Amino acid sequence: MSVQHVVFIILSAIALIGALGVVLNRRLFRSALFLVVSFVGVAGFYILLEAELLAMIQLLVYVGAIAILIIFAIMLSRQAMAADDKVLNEQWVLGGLAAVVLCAFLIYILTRVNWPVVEAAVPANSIQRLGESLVNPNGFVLPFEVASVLLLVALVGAVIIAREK
Amino acid sequence: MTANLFFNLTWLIPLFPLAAFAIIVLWTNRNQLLSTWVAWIGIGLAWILGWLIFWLAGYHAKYLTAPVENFPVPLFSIPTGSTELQVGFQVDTLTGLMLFMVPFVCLMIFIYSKGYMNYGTKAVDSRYSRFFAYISLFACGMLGLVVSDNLVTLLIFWEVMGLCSYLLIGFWFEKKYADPNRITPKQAGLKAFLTTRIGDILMLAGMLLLYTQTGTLTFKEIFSSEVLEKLATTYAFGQVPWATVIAILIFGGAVGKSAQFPLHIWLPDAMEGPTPVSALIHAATMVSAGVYLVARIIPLFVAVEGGTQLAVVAFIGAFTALFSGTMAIAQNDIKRVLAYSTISQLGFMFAALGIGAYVAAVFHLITHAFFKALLFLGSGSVIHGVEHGHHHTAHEGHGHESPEGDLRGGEFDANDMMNMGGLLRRMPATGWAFIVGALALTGIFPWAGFWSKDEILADAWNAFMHGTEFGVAKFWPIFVWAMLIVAALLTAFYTARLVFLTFAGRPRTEAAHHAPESVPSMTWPLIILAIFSTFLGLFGMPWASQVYNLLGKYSTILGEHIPHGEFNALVAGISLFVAALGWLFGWLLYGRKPLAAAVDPLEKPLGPVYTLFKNRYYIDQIYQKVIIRPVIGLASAAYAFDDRIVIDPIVDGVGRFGRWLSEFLKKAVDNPIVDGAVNGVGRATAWSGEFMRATQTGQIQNYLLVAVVTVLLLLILFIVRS
Amino acid sequence: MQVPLSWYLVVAAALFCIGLYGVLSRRNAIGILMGVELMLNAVNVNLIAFWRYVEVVQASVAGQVFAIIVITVAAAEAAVGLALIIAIYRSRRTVDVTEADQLKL
Amino acid sequence: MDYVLNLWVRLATDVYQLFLGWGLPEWGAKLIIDFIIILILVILGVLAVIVLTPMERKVIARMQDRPGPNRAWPYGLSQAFADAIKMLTKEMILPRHADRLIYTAAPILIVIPALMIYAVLPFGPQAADAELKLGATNLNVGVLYFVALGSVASIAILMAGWGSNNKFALLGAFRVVNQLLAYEVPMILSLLAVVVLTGTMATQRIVEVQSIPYLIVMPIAALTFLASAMAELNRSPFDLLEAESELVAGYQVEYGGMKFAMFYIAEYVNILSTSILFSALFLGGYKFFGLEKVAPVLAPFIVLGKAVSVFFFMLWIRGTFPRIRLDQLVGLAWKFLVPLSLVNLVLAALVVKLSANNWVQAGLLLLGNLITVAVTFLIMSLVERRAKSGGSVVMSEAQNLTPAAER
Repeated sequence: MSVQHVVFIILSAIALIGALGVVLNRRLFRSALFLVVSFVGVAGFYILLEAELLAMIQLLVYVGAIAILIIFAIMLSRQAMAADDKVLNEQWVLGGLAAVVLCAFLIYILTRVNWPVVEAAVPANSIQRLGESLVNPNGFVLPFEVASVLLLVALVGAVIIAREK
Repeated sequence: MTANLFFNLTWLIPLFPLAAFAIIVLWTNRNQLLSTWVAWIGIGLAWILGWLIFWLAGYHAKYLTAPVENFPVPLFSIPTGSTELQVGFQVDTLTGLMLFMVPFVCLMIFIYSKGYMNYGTKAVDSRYSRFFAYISLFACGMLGLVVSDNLVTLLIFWEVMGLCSYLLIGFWFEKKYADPNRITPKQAGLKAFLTTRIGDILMLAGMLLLYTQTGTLTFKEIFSSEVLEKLATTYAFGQVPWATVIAILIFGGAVGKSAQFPLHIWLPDAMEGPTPVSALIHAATMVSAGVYLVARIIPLFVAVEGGTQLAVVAFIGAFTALFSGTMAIAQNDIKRVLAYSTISQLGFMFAALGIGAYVAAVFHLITHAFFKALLFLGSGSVIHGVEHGHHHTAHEGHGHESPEGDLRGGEFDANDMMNMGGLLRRMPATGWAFIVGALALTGIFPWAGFWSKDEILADAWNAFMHGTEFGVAKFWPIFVWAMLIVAALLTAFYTARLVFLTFAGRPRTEAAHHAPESVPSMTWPLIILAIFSTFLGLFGMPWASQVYNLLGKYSTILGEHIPHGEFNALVAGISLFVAALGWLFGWLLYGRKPLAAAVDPLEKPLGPVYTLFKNRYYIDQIYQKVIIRPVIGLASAAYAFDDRIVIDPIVDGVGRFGRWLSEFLKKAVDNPIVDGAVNGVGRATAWSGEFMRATQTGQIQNYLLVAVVTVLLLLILFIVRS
Repeated sequence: MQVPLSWYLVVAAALFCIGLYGVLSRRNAIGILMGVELMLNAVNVNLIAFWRYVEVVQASVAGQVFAIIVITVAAAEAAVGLALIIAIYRSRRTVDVTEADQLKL
Repeated sequence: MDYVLNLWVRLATDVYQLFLGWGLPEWGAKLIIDFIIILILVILGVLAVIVLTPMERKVIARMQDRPGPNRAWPYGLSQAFADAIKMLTKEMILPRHADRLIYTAAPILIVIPALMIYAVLPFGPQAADAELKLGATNLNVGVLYFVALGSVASIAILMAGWGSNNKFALLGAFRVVNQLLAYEVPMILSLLAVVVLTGTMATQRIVEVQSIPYLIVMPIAALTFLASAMAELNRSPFDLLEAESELVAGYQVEYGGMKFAMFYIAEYVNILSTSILFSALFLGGYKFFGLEKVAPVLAPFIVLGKAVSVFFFMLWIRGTFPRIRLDQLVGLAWKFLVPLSLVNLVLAALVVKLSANNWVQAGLLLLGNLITVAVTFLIMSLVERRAKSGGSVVMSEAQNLTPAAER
């Protein structure tokens, strides 16, 4: 068991416990925080997979923006949750069951298939190449541009929807 | 050759009057003068072309010395089922002769009828131009019949003429008579049409049989030797050869149209029509069409040696001649006397055809057309004058348009000879022309009647003495000759009676007293016809008979077989003697001391026989009882039976069955099945709607769950399968 | 020795299913949103794992690009989602999904 | 002498050899060396608090023409220790119904990201291939790492605000987070300008590439970064957090004693790390006119010197500028700094494309910057004139930072 394995286990522990915390927690703010924990765990995975840029983006976007956004939303709708006694809806048993069965099957399939794994070191300038491919015409410039438009639209949309009438 | 050029134009002859008819009917019927001229031009052109072709046919025949090939020129073909019927026209010497007579007579009558219809005067007939249209159509019919080269078009034009006669007889269809049993023009028209129709049916039957046997109806093919041979030798119903059966049947048509014995009743009643019509149709042309028809298909008659059909024709002809002569004696109406004389003269012609005197028959046909037209037009002029006189006398009284009897009924009948008398001095032109016609009719020496009638009698005598080419038995023509001689006597007598009653003596009524002479447009046609009646005979003189040349030598119809009647002084003498005798009797009874009272001196001596003759042997009544009433009875019975017992029940039954069926279907099928299905669908949708509603909980997570579960199922499926 | 790929996939699957459970069973809209975020994270882990173990050799960065795009979409989705939730909250005074089951809000 | 000149490297290698001598496996030795370095960096952070707090109080006091703390030990230098002792003696209180876990976790979570930043700060020249990495791990996403950790801090602040179950704390937390988010964007854009110019995000490489301090080359980028950094640190004109008059120390209101001290420490650690980063990115890092090549040993001291001078500048600004309102604050960020830094970024990208030579680049970029500054002044005057007619708020210009009081 090399260092990586140990680190992997720790990180997966963080991520999964965070996730469980999000799902099972009775108080919403706590589940939000556990969400942050899970995000950090996932960021750890990226670092382990030597995709530092992704890790930093994950931290920046998820932890820095989305988590805060969620917390903001929680704050804004606080009264409703004050008397929040019921956390789960009627079909939580079925939901749980479905999730567990799905997870079992997925794990069964994923472990069954032998993936075309190839041992290779991450090239040094992977970030440069990522940057280039993002703007390279026959690379991913279109998705990149579309994503930017999407963000703009989402920005405007969110403002309009949530605006005080 | 120029002849061919004109022969090719023969189909135009019937077209000119037809065009005139169309123009009058469609455009010019409002303008009476214009209509008159259109009619005249139509018949004028037909007359000119007609005479031209007659001359060419004749000339052609004389100089070319070859018999005139009958000249069928196909115009177009009528598809008759699987085969095509070639329709065309033909010209030969017989057609030439007819084309000489028909258009000229028509022209004279057209001119005459302008005056007769009081053109320009106040009393002009309101349907004046319609009259000219009808007579133009009639002229087209007659000319078409003469020119056509097959039986089908012949029948078509034959029917056109029948239609025209019906229309023209019933021209004054609104005229009614107080005397119930006096026939009105409408009824007369209908009677004429139906009686000729019976004849036409026989003719049609004959034609159909001919067609079935020979497969063709054009004269050229019928008279080919092998077809005649076939007809003569094949036997129908076992013994009778087809030729006889067909000939007799077609002769039946001729009997109907030319008013021979069984079907003669319509001609006297046809006098109800205007006099030019009577002259044109019921004297000169239409009635002679029957004779022309038999003359045209004479080879069919002679196909069987000594066949019975010739005897039938001869005897019917002779008997009709005698029979109608007797009736003519007792008639007071001037036009009815002439009608009966026409019937008897036609009888002469058929008798001549019957005994094979082909040339004599056709020659008599031509001459008779001229002097009979003359007589009728003359009588028309007389009636017109008397009518005028009657108006003159009853001036202050009633005004009425039609020149014939007054509308209110027959108090005064312009036709009745008893109301006339002494008209010669008042109407000299009409009178003298009338007397020339009468002399021609009775066959006095120089006039045409003598040559044609004598020739018939001569041929009859020859037939009796030594039989004829066509196998006519030696002895029976003597009966024909005897009947004809007696008929000739009667002709002379009633003609004389007619002349003396109307023209001789003193006018018996005021109307006759003031009867003025007719307008010139009516009198000079009479004079022209009179001239023709006298000099036409010279063409037929036995020793130099042009007619014989035309019909015998140069005609291909019978070729050389036609008997060349030498001049038989004895027979000629007998016939002349008989005619003179007739005139003598007539003069004795009517001419010597002109009658004052309107009583017929003949009545007393003949007694019952006279009443028999007067009432036309009660044939009309017989027919009424024997044929018409039973037929009507049968018809009404059939109708009754049919209507009440057969059709009504059937119709009602169907109705009831229909209702019952719909009722039954409604109960059996409609309610359970159709309604059931429809309601079922409704209920099914309602139920499914209800059922599905449950799935729409509005909870988003339910839907998500369903989605996930389905993914799972797919996954399981995928795994299980792989 | 590297961590075998399947480990990552298993953890990601677990994460995904936990997120799914969160989405399916939580009553609070924001809870559902968090579940969705978890699922998206799981997807990203898969993407990067595959990039690292399979794609790196071809020196292509499709996996990473895809992950970035997923992150942007997640951000946009979170923003709009929360805006909607707040709008619903403002008009219905509740954030409870089970109560917001009428078409007309 | 050579040993002294590049003391740190020699020392590290000697110690490394020592450990190897002791029979430690290589990675073990490397691990320990790394651990020692980490320890040194943490101590450096804590030292910052001790040095910077009294310095700040002294300097502000002197600016306000008052002596400042001079009671503690000679000339008040040991004020920090005095504060620490005070903090320690305070009672650990827990607000009622507060979420205990979050309340206690918040102060810890504040300090962790602050300290984590030191991993990426460059303290001295480092041979790329040296198997002993002293100072900054050449994390090739160094700059992004710095920003990410900054944003993580906001989570901690929110936890503090929510945990203390106090409306004012929560409001304070919201305001601070709002401010942080608002200023994150201009900071990133200005950093981007630097990254575009140097071509890499690793701080170590940036310093090596930086022949001319970018403050001179790109004044706009530098000053935007400085402004937004101060906002991130809740310093000077942007310190709405401690705005006594309004929110009484914002989200720290329920914390006392050592928890409050943690916030305090986190703040100053952040200040030091930000100013070191500023000096690294814009003041040429450990370069001092070639001195570092001669005596690498002095490199860290050069860096610290520059950092302290930056801090002094911040104190200077704090002393002179009054606090600005929240909407002005956010307006300044979105309507003024962001466009400026965007323009600068575009300029930088353009210049990089135009020429490869450093000097030409620097010249052009400086020219571009000066032009943009001139244009902004023009626009500012136009807006002001129109503002005279209307009463709309006028945005203050970055240099003079004068709050937009109605003039």
